[in-house]
Amino acid sequence: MCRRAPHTGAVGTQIPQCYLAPSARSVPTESANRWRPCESDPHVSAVSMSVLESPSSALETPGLASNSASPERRRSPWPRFLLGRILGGVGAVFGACTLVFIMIAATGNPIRLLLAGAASDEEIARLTAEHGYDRPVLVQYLVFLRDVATGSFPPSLRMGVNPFGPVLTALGNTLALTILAIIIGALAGLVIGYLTVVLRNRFVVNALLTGIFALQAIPSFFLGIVLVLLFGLILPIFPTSGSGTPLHLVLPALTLAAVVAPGIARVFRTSLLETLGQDHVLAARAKGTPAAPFLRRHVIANALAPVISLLGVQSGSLLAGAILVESVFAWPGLGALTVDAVTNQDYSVVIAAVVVIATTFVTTTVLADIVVAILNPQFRVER
Amino acid sequence: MDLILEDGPLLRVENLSVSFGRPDALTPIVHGVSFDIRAGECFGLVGETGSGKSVTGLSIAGLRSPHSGIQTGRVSIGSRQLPEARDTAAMRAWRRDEVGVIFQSPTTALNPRLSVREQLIEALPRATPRGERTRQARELLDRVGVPRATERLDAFPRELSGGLAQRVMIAMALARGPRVLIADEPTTALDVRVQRHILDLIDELRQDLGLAVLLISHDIGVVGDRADRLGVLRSGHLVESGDTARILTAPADPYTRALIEANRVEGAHTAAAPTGNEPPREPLLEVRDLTKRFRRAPRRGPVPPAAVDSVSLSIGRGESVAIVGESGSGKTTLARMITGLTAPTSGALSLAPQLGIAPANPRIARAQYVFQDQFSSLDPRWSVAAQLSEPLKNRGISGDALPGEIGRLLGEVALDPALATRYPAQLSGGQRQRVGIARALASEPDFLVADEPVSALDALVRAEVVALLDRLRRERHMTLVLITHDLSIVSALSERVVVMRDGRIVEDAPTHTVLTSPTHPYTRELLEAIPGTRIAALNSPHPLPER
Amino acid sequence: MSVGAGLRARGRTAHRSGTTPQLVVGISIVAVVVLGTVLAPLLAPYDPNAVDLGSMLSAPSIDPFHPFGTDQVGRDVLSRVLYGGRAALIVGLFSTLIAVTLGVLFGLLAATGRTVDAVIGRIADIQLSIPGLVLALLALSLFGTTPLGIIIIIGLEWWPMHYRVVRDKIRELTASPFVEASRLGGSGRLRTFGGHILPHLIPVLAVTVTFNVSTAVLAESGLSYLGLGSQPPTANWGLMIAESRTQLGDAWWGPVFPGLALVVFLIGVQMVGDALSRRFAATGRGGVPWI
Amino acid sequence: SEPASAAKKDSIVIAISGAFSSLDQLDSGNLRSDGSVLGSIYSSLTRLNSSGELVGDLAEKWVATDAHTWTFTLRPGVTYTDGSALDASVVAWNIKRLKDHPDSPGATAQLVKNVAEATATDATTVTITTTTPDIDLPRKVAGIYYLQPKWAETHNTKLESLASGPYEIATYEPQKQVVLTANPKYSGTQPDIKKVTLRVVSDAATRLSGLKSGEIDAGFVIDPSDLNQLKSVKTLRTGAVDSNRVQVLRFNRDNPALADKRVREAINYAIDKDAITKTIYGGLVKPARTEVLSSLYEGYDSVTKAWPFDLKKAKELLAEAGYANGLDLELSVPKGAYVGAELAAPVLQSQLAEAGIKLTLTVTDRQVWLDRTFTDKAADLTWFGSADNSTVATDLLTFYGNTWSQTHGQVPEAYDAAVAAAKAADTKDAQLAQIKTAVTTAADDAYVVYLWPQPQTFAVNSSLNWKIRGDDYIWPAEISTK
Ligand SMILES: Nc1ncnc2c1ncn2[C@@H]1O[C@H](COP(=O)(O)OP(=O)(O)OP(=O)(O)O)[C@@H](O)[C@H]1O
Ligand SMILES: Nc1ncnc2c1ncn2[C@@H]1O[C@H](COP(=O)(O)OP(=O)(O)OP(=O)(O)O)[C@@H](O)[C@H]1O
Ligand SMILES: [Mg+2]
Ligand SMILES: [Mg+2]
Repeated sequence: MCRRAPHTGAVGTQIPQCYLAPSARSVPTESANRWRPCESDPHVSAVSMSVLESPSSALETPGLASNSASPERRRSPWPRFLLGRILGGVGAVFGACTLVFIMIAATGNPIRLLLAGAASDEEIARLTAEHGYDRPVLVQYLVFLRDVATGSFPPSLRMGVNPFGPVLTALGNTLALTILAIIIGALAGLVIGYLTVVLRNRFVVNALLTGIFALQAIPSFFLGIVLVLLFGLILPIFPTSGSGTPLHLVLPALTLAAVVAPGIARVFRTSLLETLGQDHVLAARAKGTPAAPFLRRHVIANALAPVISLLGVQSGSLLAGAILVESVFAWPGLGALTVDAVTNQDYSVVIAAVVVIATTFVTTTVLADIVVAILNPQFRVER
Repeated sequence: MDLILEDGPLLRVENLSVSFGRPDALTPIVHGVSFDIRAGECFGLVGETGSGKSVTGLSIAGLRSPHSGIQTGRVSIGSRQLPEARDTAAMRAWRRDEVGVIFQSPTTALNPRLSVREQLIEALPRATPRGERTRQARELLDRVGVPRATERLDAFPRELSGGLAQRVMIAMALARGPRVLIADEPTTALDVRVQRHILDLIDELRQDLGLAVLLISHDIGVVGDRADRLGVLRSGHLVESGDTARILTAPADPYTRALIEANRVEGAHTAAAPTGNEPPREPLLEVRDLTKRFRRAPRRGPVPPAAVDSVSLSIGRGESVAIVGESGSGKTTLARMITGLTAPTSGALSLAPQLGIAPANPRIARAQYVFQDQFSSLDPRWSVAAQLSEPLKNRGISGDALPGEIGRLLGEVALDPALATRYPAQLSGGQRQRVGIARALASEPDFLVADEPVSALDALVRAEVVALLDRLRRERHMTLVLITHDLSIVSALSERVVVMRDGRIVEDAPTHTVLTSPTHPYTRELLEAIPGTRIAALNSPHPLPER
Repeated sequence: MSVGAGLRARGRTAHRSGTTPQLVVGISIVAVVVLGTVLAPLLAPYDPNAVDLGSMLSAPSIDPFHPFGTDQVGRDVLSRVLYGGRAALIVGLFSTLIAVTLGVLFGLLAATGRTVDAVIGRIADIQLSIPGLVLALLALSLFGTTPLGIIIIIGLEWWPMHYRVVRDKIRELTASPFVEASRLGGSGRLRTFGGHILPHLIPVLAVTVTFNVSTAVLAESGLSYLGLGSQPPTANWGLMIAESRTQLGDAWWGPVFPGLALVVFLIGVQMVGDALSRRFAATGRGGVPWI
Repeated sequence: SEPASAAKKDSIVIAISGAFSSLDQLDSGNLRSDGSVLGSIYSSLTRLNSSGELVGDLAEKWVATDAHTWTFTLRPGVTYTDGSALDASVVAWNIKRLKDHPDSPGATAQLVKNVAEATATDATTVTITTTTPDIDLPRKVAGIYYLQPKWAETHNTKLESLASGPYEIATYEPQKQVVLTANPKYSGTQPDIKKVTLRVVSDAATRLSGLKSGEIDAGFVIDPSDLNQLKSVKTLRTGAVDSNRVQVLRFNRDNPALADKRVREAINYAIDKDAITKTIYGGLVKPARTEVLSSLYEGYDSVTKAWPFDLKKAKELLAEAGYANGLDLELSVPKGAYVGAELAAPVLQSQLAEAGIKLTLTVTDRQVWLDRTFTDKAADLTWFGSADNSTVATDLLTFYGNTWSQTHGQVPEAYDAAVAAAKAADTKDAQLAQIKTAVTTAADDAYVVYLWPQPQTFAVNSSLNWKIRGDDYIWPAEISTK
């Protein structure tokens, strides 16, 4: 989802930047390797691949333009903002669900699969009619909608239960994995991004930047099997499959974290550089603020917003990445469930999974927006 | 606190040199600059962009990174020496206790994430209890003239207007009671009226607190008005320094002279007092009850008032009209409606048809527009020749005639024809602005609307562009509508001044009348705010109202 | 103009020279991989599918000539790696083409009016809310795995990116003074569009396109890894990794060489994209055009 | 990790390659996953022990009272974990339940097709009557499990269970794992292993690394080349036993080329099975004889030799049939279903190429492959390795007859007739004779491409005493520790 960068008030270039949702690898758009007033060399050497993508914060903040000097008159922008976001999200989820339903309905008749080979054609026809798979897609869809509206989501063909139960259980596993991956990945990304900015040793910085670059190019499934080899067999520290103990989470989470970290590192680095180039940082320095609060309050906190937005939009790609990673590590998550349901054509499970995935994705994006908005002082009007 | 002798210098800068880059590839930026400032004195530092003014100022404030090259020379305040860059604790103490710094753009110099209270408190001594610090912060805001200080403490930078933000910035600079105040272009980003208030505030603080003020600006008009003494910086060398009045009247260095000359803009009307018996002009443009109301941006704020509100105006053929007014008063919107770039919400606008030369292409507007921003008004992917040939081709000129015509146009705006092959990025600001004008001329317009054509340019370049406009106007008998806030330009170029406020015309009279005896109080206030009084007073034939 | 902006602009100009080596290295890497793949019939020492039960899982060696070793049924890994990029590159190229075409088309449409924009925006939101891999999984297992299907499904995933970029750029440009000046100078809509808007889309698209190529290649190998892409015995990087992944601890050459080919290619593409984005950032405020 | 054999194990992890689908035999399909759980938590009348012999479970003895009737005498005192008794009425109720759901997707419906009625004569006697004589019935009922009727009416039988077998379910997470714990109320001998985790690990590489690191104590369906890697792991015992699945390629005789017997024979001749079994299968198996029955079936060994490899003859036959200039065929192979199939398929491809047959491979997900076998779009050749629930030869042979929906095109009527006669035979000898007729008919007709029996590859912790079964069931009750 693309959001305009907020106007920082600077008259400098404000190139609209774009973040692309379903990617762990955020798009390198126009970079901002800015001049830094307090750094010896603004450009890391040519070979260093230092450019990192656009950080400029991706948020659309309500009420941003109201530069009225009298804050007390302003109404809180929250309700509108939230309502808009939530409605949009619900719309997207509904659309996704519709799309998937039509795709499934267009292809065929799941009854065939449910019956063992011996079923006669009449039997198939009878059951097909019984389940309503012979009606036009549109009718099937309307019936489906009615069922959903009346609270009777079609049960899983295989499990005979409302598919949301198993799907939500799997979601729990996937969330455990992705959240841990995000924490590890984000922390690693932040630390690496930070180090590439503050370290003075060019060699180390270039090595870090190259590392980020390479990590970004390694497919997660490949990294996964390499990690299994390294930490499961050569240095048998962690279990390589299944779930149960917290240790089981380590390798899959690391693999998935590797999907998160490079993007975060790049965005944070660029954002830090940009922040460091801003006048207010110089102003804070001019106040003689001690190093620690200076960095925390004026540099890092200010540079975080684009990172959080990125995390929000990355969640979609993380769910996708999780499919591959879950398959490598036998992690019983949503990915495995979806793949399974798709191959079994257990359509109500598939739809439930898509609804849950889309909802999760939309929710995290909205959450990220909200967090960014909270970080944004404009939202603190109402105290 | 050491004792400051009444006339002994407080800030001493001796032989300050700064170079940037890695040790093996140093680029010298400031070369052996020396000057001093007494307590209560204002020292102005002027020079074209990139001359090293900011670097000098930041070096004195101890704000240069120790990693980005080297700095030699001696800087002291009273008996205290600017510490070694690597001695971070001492350096921090220096920044904290000795100097206050004000930056150019108040909105970006405040951390957008923190409230005014938090930012002010941070500048106050940490040992003081928080409640006490809040009280002090409020007092500081009061001191710098922020109304409703208690409320404003909880405001965020974006809720503040530019002027208020700059006051907060000043309050922050004053928090620790510094003895030296470095103001690096403190008003460049502000509206003229606000600019004046801020400069007044700095003056007042300087006198009340006995601050030594280093006022940095590229605008000799601003500095000339305020500084007791002046230093002129060129390519990192202090080419001249001394008493302001002396330098303004008798500059020793040719560069200084050029800077001052540039401020005294000459034009056809500079000398021409109205005789009162000019022949009535045929009206070229007739505007009646023109109104523009912008749609409210989605999700944002209340419906704004009309940007241009029932404006009626008549401009005669060959006339030269200046539109002045504070920021947001609707000047640009009016100009854009005149040229057809913006559609009016209501009202009538007519361009006398019989007078214009019927253009070959009906789409070509007879009113051309010169954009304020020379950066974005030229397509960066097109060479100068291509930019100019587009309107020419639209006029039906093509093939062999094209290069000649391009050469002629470039000649007309006094550009080397060799520039035709260059791209905008390879041109200086002044050159770009001239290409913009040439492009407007290529359409053979009946009249030209120039929207602050020089406000972003250096003084020297500004003078050249103004001279060019004036020449074109005279030679081509072109009607000129000029939007500006620069008084000297107004007096040099225009016969008539239209003053706008909140989308309405509050005054419309001959230049001489407006400049000497404005009828509307707003006009008067506006005129007073415009900097360069001192230079103007020294040079202008129109006696300006003394303050 | 803020104090720093001028300096920054100047600072950026200084960087411009710095981007070239990266671009050159990136393009070289991509070129080597592409050439290797295209010229595979000439370069490969063996038929990629030639089974040799006599030399199964033999380690990399020069004599017999198997520099990358052989796989579980004795096929030459080098030959398979050379051929193995085909699907990835073809899918990368064509799905990007689809995505760009759709994205640009929708971007242009969206620039024409608010309603159209809103509708397309909603569609993009829906598209974005289903992770591409989930959609691909579903579509491919529902409609079967055909190369065209893979291209289409991967192509569909990324159009919103191009769409947003194009739309934003067009909006930005239409409001920009030089476009207004062009109109004032008497140029018609089409001329202004062709002359002043289209050329500016190219650099932005160059960046999104390189990005798209790398994600599409990644997606193709991911699908092949999951068994939804190329079918055995086709040589295909993702599939080769999948087929030999159990051998990683033993006959490591099976999965490692196709993996390396994939990683190297992706690094190359990313370097190009990165260098381009830097380059265009440098030209952001009116640098000299070079595309 | 430390050698697991050091300590006596009472908790093990077994890797299963596919997810579980249901705890109700009406819906459960996969023998290895679902069948293993069902067999551990529920009781059946009879059972095949690890040597393939039919033994009693609930039933103490069973006799054929007449050609259409079997009487089973139950062990008394068998209860469910809630204390309720598993008696004859429960058995009868369950068989009726299966009969009432003839369309159920599970394979069990097939088993009771021939059953007319089951009645509980008294608490320990069940009489089952069949529509036609059925000497295989005691074997068939080995695959039928018995639910507690009252409980079944009020619970979701797909996800919940009430155990009567050696184990009960501690947790059931179909996508992830099933944890079995010893059932303290079990009426038979308590199993040695108290806790068994059947973990879904569908990725072969992950299975392998889990086995290597000791996280997993047992794994099956391991490619022979991967088995070699595991041989060096000290904590593991690896190997293969013959399985009940003979690998064949089924012809789609709707393709006119394949309706021609000469072409079918040519394909059989063109494949060098010996080379493949020696290399890809590492000598774990020998080429199959010309029959679909493996050594586990009664009726096996009725034909004694494998189809010979003779490329010249293959070419001749093809030329004779008019395909001297080549023939394009498609082979559909399921992924991860049969050991070594994906590796052997490209070899078949290159071997057939020698004979002028251009084979296109379609390796798809198991479900997709299966789906296709039922439709008209079935590939020219489909890789199969079928087995029935209870290793009953007549059931297996039915899969290859005209009545079966995976058969495309007409096969000889004589085959169907022989299979039907075998089913209805009232003595073992008569049945074996009919089976022989059917198998010979098939071989003469070059019914399928006979490849090799699938090796039941395994790698298990060497501290476990475990006789690996040739069929797919994993019954932890059969495991003990050393
Ligand atoms: N950290 C730095 N590293 C390298 N060069 C620098 C650095 N800081 C400033 N410069 C260079 O020093 C020169 C002087 O810059 P400075 O900011 O002092 O100019 P200025 O006179 O303030 O101009 P302006 O009017 O545009 O603000 C410029 O050419 C600038 O590029
Ligand atoms: N495109 C637009 N959409 C919405 N509001 C606008 C737009 N353009 C101008 N305005 C508003 O109209 C009013 C007049 O703007 P205008 O640009 O004409 O002022 P100006 O006198 O030229 O100011 P400045 O000296 O700052 O250039 C302002 O309040 C401005 O915010
Ligand atoms: Mg400066
Ligand atoms: Mg304006």
